[in-house]
Amino acid sequence: MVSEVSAPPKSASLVGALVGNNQIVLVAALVVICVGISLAVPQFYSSANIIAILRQVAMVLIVACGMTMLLITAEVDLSVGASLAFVGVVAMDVINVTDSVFLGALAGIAFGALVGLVNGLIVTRLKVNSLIATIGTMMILQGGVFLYSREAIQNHHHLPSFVDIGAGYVGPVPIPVIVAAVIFIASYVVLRHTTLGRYLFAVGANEKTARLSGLRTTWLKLFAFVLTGALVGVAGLILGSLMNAGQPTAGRGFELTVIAAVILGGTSLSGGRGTLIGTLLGVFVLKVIDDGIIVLQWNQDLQMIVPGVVLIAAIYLDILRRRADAR
Amino acid sequence: MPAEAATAAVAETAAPLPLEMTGIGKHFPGVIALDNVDLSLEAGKVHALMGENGAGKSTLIKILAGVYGKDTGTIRIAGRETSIASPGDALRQGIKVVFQEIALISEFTVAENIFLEQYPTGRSGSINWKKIRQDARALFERIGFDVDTNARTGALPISQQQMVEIARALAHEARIVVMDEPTSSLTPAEVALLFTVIRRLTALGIAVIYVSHKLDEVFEIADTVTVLRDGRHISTRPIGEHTHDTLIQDMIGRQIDDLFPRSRGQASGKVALSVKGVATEKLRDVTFDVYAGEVLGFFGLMGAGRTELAKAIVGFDPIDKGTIEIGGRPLHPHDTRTAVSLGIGLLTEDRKGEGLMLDLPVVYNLSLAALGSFARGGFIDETAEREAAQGYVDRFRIRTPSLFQEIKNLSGGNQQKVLLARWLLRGLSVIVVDEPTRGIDVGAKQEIFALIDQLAADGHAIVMMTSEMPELLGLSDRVMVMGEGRITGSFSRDEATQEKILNAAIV
Amino acid sequence: MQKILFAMLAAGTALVAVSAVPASAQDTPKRIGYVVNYATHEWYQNVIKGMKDHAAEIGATVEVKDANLDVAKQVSAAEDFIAQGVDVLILTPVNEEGVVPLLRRAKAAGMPVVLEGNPVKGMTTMVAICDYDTGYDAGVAAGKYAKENLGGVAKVMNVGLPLLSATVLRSQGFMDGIQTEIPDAVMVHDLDGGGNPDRALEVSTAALAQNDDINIIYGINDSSSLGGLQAWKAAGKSQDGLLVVGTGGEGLAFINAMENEPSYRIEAAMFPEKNGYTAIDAAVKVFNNEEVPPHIVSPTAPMIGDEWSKYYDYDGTTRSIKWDAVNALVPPAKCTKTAADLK
Amino acid sequence: MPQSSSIAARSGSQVTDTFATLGRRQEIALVLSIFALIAFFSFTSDYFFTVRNLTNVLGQGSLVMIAGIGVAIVFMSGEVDISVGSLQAAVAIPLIEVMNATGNLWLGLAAALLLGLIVGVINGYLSAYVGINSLIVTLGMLFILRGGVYLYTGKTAIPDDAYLESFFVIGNERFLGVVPYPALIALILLLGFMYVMSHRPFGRKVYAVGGNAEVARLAGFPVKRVKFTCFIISSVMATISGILLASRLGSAVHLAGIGFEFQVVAAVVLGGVSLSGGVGSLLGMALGVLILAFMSNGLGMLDLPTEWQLVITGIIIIIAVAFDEMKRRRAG
Repeated sequence: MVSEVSAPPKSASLVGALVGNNQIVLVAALVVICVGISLAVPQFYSSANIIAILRQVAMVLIVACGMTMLLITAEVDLSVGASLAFVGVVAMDVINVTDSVFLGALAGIAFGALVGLVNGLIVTRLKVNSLIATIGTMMILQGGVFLYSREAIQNHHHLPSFVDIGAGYVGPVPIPVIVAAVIFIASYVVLRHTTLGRYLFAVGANEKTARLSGLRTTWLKLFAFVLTGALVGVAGLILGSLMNAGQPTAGRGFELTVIAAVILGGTSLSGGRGTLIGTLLGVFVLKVIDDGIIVLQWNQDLQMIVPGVVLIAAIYLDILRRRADAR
Repeated sequence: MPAEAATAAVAETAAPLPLEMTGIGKHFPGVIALDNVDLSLEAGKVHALMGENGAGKSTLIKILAGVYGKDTGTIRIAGRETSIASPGDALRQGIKVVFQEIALISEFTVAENIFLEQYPTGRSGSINWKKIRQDARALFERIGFDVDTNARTGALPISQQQMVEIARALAHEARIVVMDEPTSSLTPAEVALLFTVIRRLTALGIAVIYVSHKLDEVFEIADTVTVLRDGRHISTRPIGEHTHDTLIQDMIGRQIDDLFPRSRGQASGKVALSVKGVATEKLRDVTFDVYAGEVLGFFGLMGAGRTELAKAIVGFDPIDKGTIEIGGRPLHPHDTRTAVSLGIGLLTEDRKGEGLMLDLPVVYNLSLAALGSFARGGFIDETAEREAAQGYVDRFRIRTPSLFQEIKNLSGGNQQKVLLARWLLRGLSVIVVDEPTRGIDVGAKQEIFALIDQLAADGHAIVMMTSEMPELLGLSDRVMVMGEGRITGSFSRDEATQEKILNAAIV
Repeated sequence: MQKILFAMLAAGTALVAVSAVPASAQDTPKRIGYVVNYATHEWYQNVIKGMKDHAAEIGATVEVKDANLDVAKQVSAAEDFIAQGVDVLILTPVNEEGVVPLLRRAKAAGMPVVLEGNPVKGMTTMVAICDYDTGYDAGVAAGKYAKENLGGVAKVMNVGLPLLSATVLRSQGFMDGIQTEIPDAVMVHDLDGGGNPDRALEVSTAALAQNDDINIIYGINDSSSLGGLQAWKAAGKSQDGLLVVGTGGEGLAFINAMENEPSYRIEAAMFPEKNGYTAIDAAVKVFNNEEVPPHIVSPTAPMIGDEWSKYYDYDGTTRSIKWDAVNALVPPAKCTKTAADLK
Repeated sequence: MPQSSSIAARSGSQVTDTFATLGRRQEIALVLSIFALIAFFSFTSDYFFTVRNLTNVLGQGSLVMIAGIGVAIVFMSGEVDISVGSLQAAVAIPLIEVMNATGNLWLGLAAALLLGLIVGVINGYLSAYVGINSLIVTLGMLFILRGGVYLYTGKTAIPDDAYLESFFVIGNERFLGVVPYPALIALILLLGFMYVMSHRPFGRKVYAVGGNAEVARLAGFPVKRVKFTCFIISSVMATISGILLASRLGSAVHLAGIGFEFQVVAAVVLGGVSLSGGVGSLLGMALGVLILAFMSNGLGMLDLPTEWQLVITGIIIIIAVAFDEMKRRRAG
């Protein structure tokens, strides 16, 4: 059917040019927000605040890199928030017992990856829709973390290197920001320049095509789940270090922030489409808004409303743009 | 008799014509799909609408069905000028279109699907299920189809679903019935039945538009033929004034002397693919060899198991029994990854569902299977990738504005060439092609045929699944016929005739 | 048919009434049902601990159902207890307005109810600390500390929780208390830390970046104060010249912090165990139809420096309350300010 | 052809044409599970198998069931709605405010329904007509409504100062002293919508649209309008559950309904309503609600940490959907 009326190459219509691509909208939004806030509150540009924002961005971005890949393969993981808390608890417990930050970090990341693996197996083997499957594992983890430990696991080891994971600096740059930057760049390169990245797109764009082309589709989806899980492990360590405790109550709503940022960045829920640059911008937009509402001393309830509106508005604009392209 | 019908169409008649479309124009971005097209129907006659893919047939019937709006022109139904705003509107005005793609809700029963558009309701507005079941049964009895009206529609074979679609037209007391390639998945017996039904429709004074590219059928059933080409109206003539040749000439605007070029010589004696005793849920004990440099054609009616066989031998679907060897090496483990690495792959019949990554650019689609060969340490050498892709775009004359065009914007023929190039870039030795020309226009078909011939000449082994007899006879070196999951006949190129093949196909 | 149903119902009610109104003042309830609002929180873990310990002493059992911060689930859980015919119901409302109909129904079913934590319209009695006074006392202590150690300057970042009236009262009390010592103490930033550590950390980070003159962090619970402190540390600031004041003393976190963090000097301890203990006492009284005041105050006390060891034993993994010290505390007879004063 | 084959693959035994629904395996499995649960909990606790307790459970499940009707219908049409929890909290505000101001129950109910309708219209318009993924639309709405409730109330509950007896009765009293009114209302709505889904053309259109939107469009169904209507039904159902909740809480509580959407989705999915649309039944959904309600009640009587409830619910959801999927693949 399509072939008979196949559309010609995109024509750059006026509307299309005006709305531009999604990322330009995000950049513009970011600039407007930053300028607006800084006019009202000059301290917005203080190095302390910028570092504060960067650190918040880092936490979300680390997981968002994995989530972007996962959404590109047309799957989603809602359990990342619950897993984040569990990772912190496990890591702190292991460090307390072994007195080794390395082993604790390894345990935390391995735990996160294991959660990802379980999610991936439920989705690929049992064929459960990932939205439902990860709501299920979210419940299991939320309950499980309290069965594991009702109280926050305290720092009994007092190892300075543990504190550095979240609060340390290299030169003027906080360590979490460096970690996030490394993960972001690596993810970007993988997604953009490697066969693995291309295969992830292929699986999300058309799983059967990918399989007929000889790709290990199950393995690729598992990879995206495990990677996302492992990155939750990294973020969980940073959060644990920042809070200096393994908090079972942490991470509520974290999954929604991450997914909102990724979608805001133009990654499609239906797979096969998305960019990490978009994700980066999406994280920045959400976190700058979050920070702005605090420094402006506005009612913090707006921290719920504004992202909701921004998300719907951004997607609305994206749809307008696509329609303009198709016209 | 057909000649008289045509004269009658020209002459003034007392009753207004059921449908007159005049000066219909429709354009899509960058494409003029229809340009000043006329079409009028007579009550009780079958009007064939012909043309290559892309000629505008589908656009015209979609305008009639209310799926698209027209840009210019007028539509008169029973003499009154009207507009058709939506599919529901078309139905209310007595137009029922039976689309080529089955338009049934597979979770519903057959009976419910029959009355989908107009549920009979009681005074309270409740659906009268009893009446639906009774009327559906009566309807099928009247037209002589044997279908379980309480069955879940999705559980029926495709051919029966098509029959349900046609029965639907009757249930709605439509005055105009449009059939878009209705026989593409029917057996000869079912086609005969369909024609009986069409004659019953016309006897009731219903006007029928019959869209088809099968000349034999058109000569058998149509009273009048309208040919479209490139969105323009070419001719409307009584069928009696046409011969096969004139009709083809009208359709493609030139003569195709040699639709099936043959440049290759004898196949080598080297076995490229050996299938022994393969059995699955749908296949029983399938055994055959394919030699390098030959085209082995598989024919079978709908449900014979061609696609199932294709998917089994490329490792996509699991097998219960049997062995598959590619170039002497067994396909083990039985998955597509192993299959591709051994050099066998499938050019699917379902381009959209299993072949294309619609939102991704041409180059990504083209290089997908061969990406590893452009990579060093996992990193893609994008220059090499683009150059290789460009090579195929040039060689296959793939019409695309750029390598980065999203593939969904290409025509069916060009998409098919990209998918074929995907496998050649990978360097397969055995290519399984399933319905290679489905949804592709005549011009592009010829190119695809030439490519398949060329591949065989280069030493590839080609396994071709097809339901198109000319394609089968024109391209194959050997023909195998399937029925109910088994191989029911095997013929050399010289032995193979349409009659023998059909006899073998009907189990 | 209807008559029969009514008769059955009447009989049922009568039965409940008979079992619920004991004859003798010596009686103790056998089964006490406790609908807690958020059992996973350390505070309530310790409230439950206090309840169970004391109930065991008097020969009663405590059954616990967790509303898990879900107002609807809380009503359901209480309904279940009423259906099961427990002798007394103790309730920590998720939201004090949201259980008004429930109290009416409990009354209709003849079920004595003790509220814990927050007052509810139509209640008989409530066991609770005085949030405002707790904050106030901690504020006074913080003011004294600031005079001695911080040069008399008090710029406060409140890591608050506007969601709950109790926590709003604590913050108000703290500011009012500190101003008795340092009249020009100001609240530089009033944050919603969500009462949980990661959110508290996040919002505090932004606030600290904006106002670098903050020198006192007040948290409405330990998670909030620790979140604020961690944000301070993550910003790379020295803890010299900083005072952190926590509230609750709900778990182990504050002990750990007071031991290891030089700035974490004051904890407004609220002794959840004692709260639970007092609630059981109240339950016995209402079960016996004794006269009870509408508000039974459970004591609180600011703990400065290592004073925590006066009230708790800590072996590294668990803490245990020193009942003698805690029972010796004298609570105020009446709270200075309550949720009603916020409206 | 690709279309039809892919649809055929998604089969299952749901021929949803009459009340013969009861005769189907899916529902039978659910009914058996409920009996098994009742038997198990009767064994573990003396207090479980009493009229009072069982009717209690019906009443407690009814809020989820009422909202579940709407969410299931949205699912059947091939969309999702996860804004119902926040809406539950939001509609209580106009309800209580108007009742407090006018002392009239009906005006309050009208105000609540008006807000519900507006939200339904926005959800439906953005999802069905603009074409934004409904998961995103309703997720956004979830945040916007919750934030709006917090802003409006300043994070306190608004008490019911009108003390209307009728308002108290609808959420807290029992019909003939036995059946809680919410359960009665849920039952009436359930039967009504079961009738609509199998005996009114609209119900069939919902299934058709969710089963195959393209076919439905060709059959002349107004696909967008059908989906739009489903969102409105969902919001109205959530509004009704919000009204009953407000009655049970005697106030508009800003915290109400947090996480309610998960309970509803869990029940709907457990009842065999597929996320991909076109299949499932309201009866299945209702049985799913009952299973979760009995579980919650029964486990609450065991001396288990409450977190087990979360864990067990999560496991049940995954197993139920995996089982469903397996059955569907085998049938296809």
